[in-house]
Amino acid sequence: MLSVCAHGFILAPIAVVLIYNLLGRDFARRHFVWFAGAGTVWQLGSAFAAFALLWRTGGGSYRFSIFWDMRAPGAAYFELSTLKVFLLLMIGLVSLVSVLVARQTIDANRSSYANLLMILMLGMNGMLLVTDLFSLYVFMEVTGICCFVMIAMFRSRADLEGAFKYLVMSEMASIFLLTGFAFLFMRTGSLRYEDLQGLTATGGLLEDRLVGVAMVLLLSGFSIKTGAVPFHSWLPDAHQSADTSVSVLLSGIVIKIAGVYGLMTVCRLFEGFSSMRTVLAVLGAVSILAGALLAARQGHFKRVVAYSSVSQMGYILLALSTGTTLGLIGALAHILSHAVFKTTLFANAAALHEQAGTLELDEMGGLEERMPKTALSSVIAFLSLAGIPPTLGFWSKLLILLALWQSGKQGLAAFALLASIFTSAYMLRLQKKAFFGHIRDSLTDVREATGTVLAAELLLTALTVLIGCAYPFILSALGAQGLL
Amino acid sequence: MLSVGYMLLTVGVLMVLAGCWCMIRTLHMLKITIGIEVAMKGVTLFLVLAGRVSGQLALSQTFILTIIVIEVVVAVVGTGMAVGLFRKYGSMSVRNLSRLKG
Amino acid sequence: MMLWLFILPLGAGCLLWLFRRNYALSLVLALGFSAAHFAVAYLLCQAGADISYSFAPYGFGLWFRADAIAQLYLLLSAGMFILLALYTTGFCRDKSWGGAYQFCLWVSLAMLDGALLSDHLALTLFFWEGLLCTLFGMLLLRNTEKPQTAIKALTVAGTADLLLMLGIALTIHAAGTARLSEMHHLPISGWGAVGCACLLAGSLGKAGCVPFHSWIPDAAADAPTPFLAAFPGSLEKIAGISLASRIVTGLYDFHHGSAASICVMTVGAVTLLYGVSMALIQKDMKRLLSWHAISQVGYIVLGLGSGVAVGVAGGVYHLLNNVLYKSGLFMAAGILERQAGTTDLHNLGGLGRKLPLTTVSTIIFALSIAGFPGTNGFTSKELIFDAALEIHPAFYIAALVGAFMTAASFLKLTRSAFFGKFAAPQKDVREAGPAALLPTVLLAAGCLVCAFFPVLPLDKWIGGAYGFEESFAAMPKSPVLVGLSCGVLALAVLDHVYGSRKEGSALKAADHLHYAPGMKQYYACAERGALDPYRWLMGGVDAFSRGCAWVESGVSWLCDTGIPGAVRNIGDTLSRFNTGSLSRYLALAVCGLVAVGFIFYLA
Amino acid sequence: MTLVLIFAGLELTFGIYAVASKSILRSAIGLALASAMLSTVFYALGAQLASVFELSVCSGLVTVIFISGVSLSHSPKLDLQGEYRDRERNRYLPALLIGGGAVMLALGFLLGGGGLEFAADSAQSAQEVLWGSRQAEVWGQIAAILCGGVAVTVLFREERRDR
Repeated sequence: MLSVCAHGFILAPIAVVLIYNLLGRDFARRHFVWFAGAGTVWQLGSAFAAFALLWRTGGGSYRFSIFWDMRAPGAAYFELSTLKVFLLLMIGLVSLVSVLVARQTIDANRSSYANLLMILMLGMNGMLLVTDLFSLYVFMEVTGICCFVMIAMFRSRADLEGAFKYLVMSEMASIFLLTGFAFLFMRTGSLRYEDLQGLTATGGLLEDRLVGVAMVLLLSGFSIKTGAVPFHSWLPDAHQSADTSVSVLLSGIVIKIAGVYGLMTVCRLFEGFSSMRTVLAVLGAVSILAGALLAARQGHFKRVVAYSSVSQMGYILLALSTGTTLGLIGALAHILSHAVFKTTLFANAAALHEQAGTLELDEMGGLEERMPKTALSSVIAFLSLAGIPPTLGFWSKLLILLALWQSGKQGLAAFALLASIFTSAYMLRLQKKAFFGHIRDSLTDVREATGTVLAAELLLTALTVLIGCAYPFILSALGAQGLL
Repeated sequence: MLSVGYMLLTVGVLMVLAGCWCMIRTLHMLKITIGIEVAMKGVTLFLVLAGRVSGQLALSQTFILTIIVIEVVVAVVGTGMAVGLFRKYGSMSVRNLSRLKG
Repeated sequence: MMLWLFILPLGAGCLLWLFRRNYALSLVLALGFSAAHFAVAYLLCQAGADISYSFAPYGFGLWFRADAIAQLYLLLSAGMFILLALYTTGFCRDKSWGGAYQFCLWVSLAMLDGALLSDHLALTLFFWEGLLCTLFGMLLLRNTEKPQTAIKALTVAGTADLLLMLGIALTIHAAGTARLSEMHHLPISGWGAVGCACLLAGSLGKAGCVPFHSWIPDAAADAPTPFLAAFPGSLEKIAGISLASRIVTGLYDFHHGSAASICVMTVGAVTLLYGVSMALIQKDMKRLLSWHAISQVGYIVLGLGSGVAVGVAGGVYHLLNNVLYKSGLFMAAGILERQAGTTDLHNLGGLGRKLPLTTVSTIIFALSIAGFPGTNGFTSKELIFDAALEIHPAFYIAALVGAFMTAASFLKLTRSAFFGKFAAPQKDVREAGPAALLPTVLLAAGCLVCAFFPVLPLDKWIGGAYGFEESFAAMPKSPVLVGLSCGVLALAVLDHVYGSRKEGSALKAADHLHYAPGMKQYYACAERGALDPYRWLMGGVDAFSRGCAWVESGVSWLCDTGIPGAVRNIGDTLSRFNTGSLSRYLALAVCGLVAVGFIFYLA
Repeated sequence: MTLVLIFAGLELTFGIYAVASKSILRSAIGLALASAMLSTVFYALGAQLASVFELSVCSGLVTVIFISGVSLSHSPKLDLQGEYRDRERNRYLPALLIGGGAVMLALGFLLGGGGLEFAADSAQSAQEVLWGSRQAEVWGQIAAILCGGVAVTVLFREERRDR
């Protein structure tokens, strides 16, 4: 059972792509939702199953390989663990939402969307499953390229611009990372996680200096992918220009898998470098502040939400900077809540774009009476983002603050708490400009979102509230596992 | 006297510097892509050097093969975007890319 | 039985408020209840020299104790109150605020009883604050839309009460108990000294001593005359002086010649001189009397502060006399106000024939307050002079100057109001009704009784209450002092004659003093309010509130403009930096790399 | 080993030529030549397989891609336009490179020759490693190639008239 699920993470997307491209062109165009949906639902279901199975066995890990013998010396293999399966679940969830949104927003390039979505999922699954830094890089590059193409494929000026900027920044990240890997490789002769663990720079030799340089390069490279300030510049451009269904993917999951998971891996492998955590704390704090400040003055709905992603990534980096189990759990919890509320907001953006025809905040206003359900879901996402109980966001922020406090970083905890005010400020501005106030004359015949976009909004809103209410049970379950 | 390995390292660093310079300073989009490739040349040099230094040349060769594949794909995508933007603006200048800002 | 002292006034207040429309009934009620109250007080005094009543269920205690001093003041206030009630009822007839005023007055009586009888300092404080509330209420009654006077009174008297509160707290701290009956001659040192000072300031401030005097002249302009007769005239003084005399005689170790004594006497002298000098130039009867009410407190304080038996006896006797004649004067002023329509001395004159009884009473009061030999005021003043001289000649001279000015101003008052020509609008002035006249006449009679039989009040009551062995009724002993006093009085008469000749009218008899060099500047200063501590206080409060407003506006600017502006500006700057230029993005990333390197190697 | 250094130097030279050249076409050719020199370095260092791929794919295919990109956008003559201001914007490139090289060399001398001695190679061949134990890379390459295919179809397609 577990092996089926595990193999499926790699093979299922490839299978979907192959089958999909064998079919007739028009048929494929018309039914792209079903194929993409099947892939994402499979991912979701198998991730659930794998999570349940792994949880029952007590949070162990499961190693497997496809067609190769993993017992050969130095062989790379795939590995499933609870953490990875949790992130796989996130991938499935966000991809499903993206498909639901795409059904209504995408007209041209439908088949390309389906193909690229599957390859993107494959890339992210691969990033999570591999146990070798170089393989991680390869799958990260696949993820990146899929994103560039997905942003660029509509070929409007803004699309191409955002995609090109993303591409160049991302390649810079690749250069940093590969250089870092090469320097590590000089010292260890291997990039497998198990060979790298416990590595420290003892000082003296050039190789050891190179290891330090490699750490800096790895941190910077993954920070570019995460979109932490000052590496964030590409992120709002890419998010704003992309089609909303792609923005959902980018903000909801790609920056977390390609960036945050990479940082998580680096932190886990090189625990000996304590200054790495200082770097993460500084980057996180700067990101929180600068992201919020920038978000507060943007005029485009998606750009506000994109800068808010920068800010929220800062919280996750702060959580990682603690280096404790609680911090890790806080980061994962915030990844979940961020995935949920950020996809909600992008689904709202899709609904607004579809119904009102604009995403410029100055051209919106008073849409609450025309689109009550969208407004409601947006407000709940805002509450979650601002960390108001009992929504998801409250619990994850609480966990992060607790982790910071427990690891002796009281100042940072206070800072994170205060920065929440900024979060509320820019989100309030967004809500006010888009949904409240007097309705504009040009918007009087706007109607409520329909179909799958509405379904996605409602699903995510329900998740925000329901998981938020169920959080005490989740925490007690984690406590029973001895993780808190 | 410097070792050969260190000289190669220096060459690689200079390649990466030149590539990054090209990415940052050049206005021509295709040339930015070429800059990426130049920097990647430096990185591959690092990798083969690392393979020689650590005695894992075979492993580093597999890495290089994979990187070459990815390099090609990146070059294709970059060129495609540059061409797409040229069709929009009639120019390859990266200065046109200022619709998204703020 | 002690409870009746509270039940009766409270009940009377309610009933009078209920039947405020029925004049006859309220007259009967007022007389009946005040007489009953007096009877209860009298019975209480007869029952024993020292009875106490405590009521302490659940740890919450009410301790009352009627010792000799309390009995003295209780009887005095109860007796006085009969006349006040009668006068008030007459005055309040057909007034819209009459019912509420009566209620407040009677509640004040209950409060005063409590303040006199309570044996627990916290309880004292409660009754004093209650007195303050009713005072505020009464001042507010007629001036609801112009409450400045009431607020001034509340502020000034409230400050005094605040000091009293502090003093009580410190005294309790110093004594280790809150029961008055358990405190004996606490040492004036350390916290005890501060406590004593605060307590004295509070109690004397209640009586109207400088610097807590300034509401009284204002109240004279705004408040109804019965209020003046009742509060600055008698009840407040009784309350304040009773506590002050307790402090001086038993509570603290207050002996003559000590620093505390000198301080208190200085305050008394200043009060005396300031009050009387201000009274000298007043041209309105009520204002003039109110300034005298302040200056007479100065005499009392001078006497009490000396700490010698003769001074205390003189002070308390002067209080008794003062209650008699000052209330009487206020009542007479009320009669003038009611019958002649004004108390402005410019518009009065020649009323002696129209209002014979009032005139006679006023003359008796005036002689008494001026201390002409043979009056009760003369006796008490001589005692105080004696005590002042015993401490320091300066105090004696101050007292003499006060006597001179008092005599001068009362000569002016009586001559310009009751003698001379009729002022135009007073053709058909008639004598007041019995409700107003009777108390006045009775007070005048009281003055005469005290003048002729000083032994009874002075030796029997006061000496008995305070336990003085020697007899003071045989005073004056020193013919030199008497001669000096008489000389001063003669000087005042001469001065008056000179002044009225010079200026051409009795009213302007004091003007040559008013415009004398030195005095002129002093009076100008006073007119501007520069000597009014309330103004200083309000100035300070104003500055404080302006400072607060400044801070507050700064804070709100910070919250409304500063922080959002800073945030917006930072956001704008960051945002302007992001020009969409790819080179800039990449350069920023490289800078980020360098920064990360720095942090990594520095950390 | 001297040969290695000579070819590495040539690689650097061509790389800098690719960066500094005013013409995009010459840049592409410079990149191809740098690639070819790199493959020679690989060969000299004993990485024959990588050398072959580098020569065929990087100096062949990538150059073809760039040149087709150039031809799809405009004629080479247009490159001479001053729009891109290459000379002006590359003014400080030599300074950067000389500075970077000097720092690296100084560091190397400070660290006593710099270390980085070549170790004895393990007996495995590249094929064995790639097909024997690096499955993840193979799956990754498959994904990347799929992605590249989709990218080509999407990005190089002629624009439809109706858009």
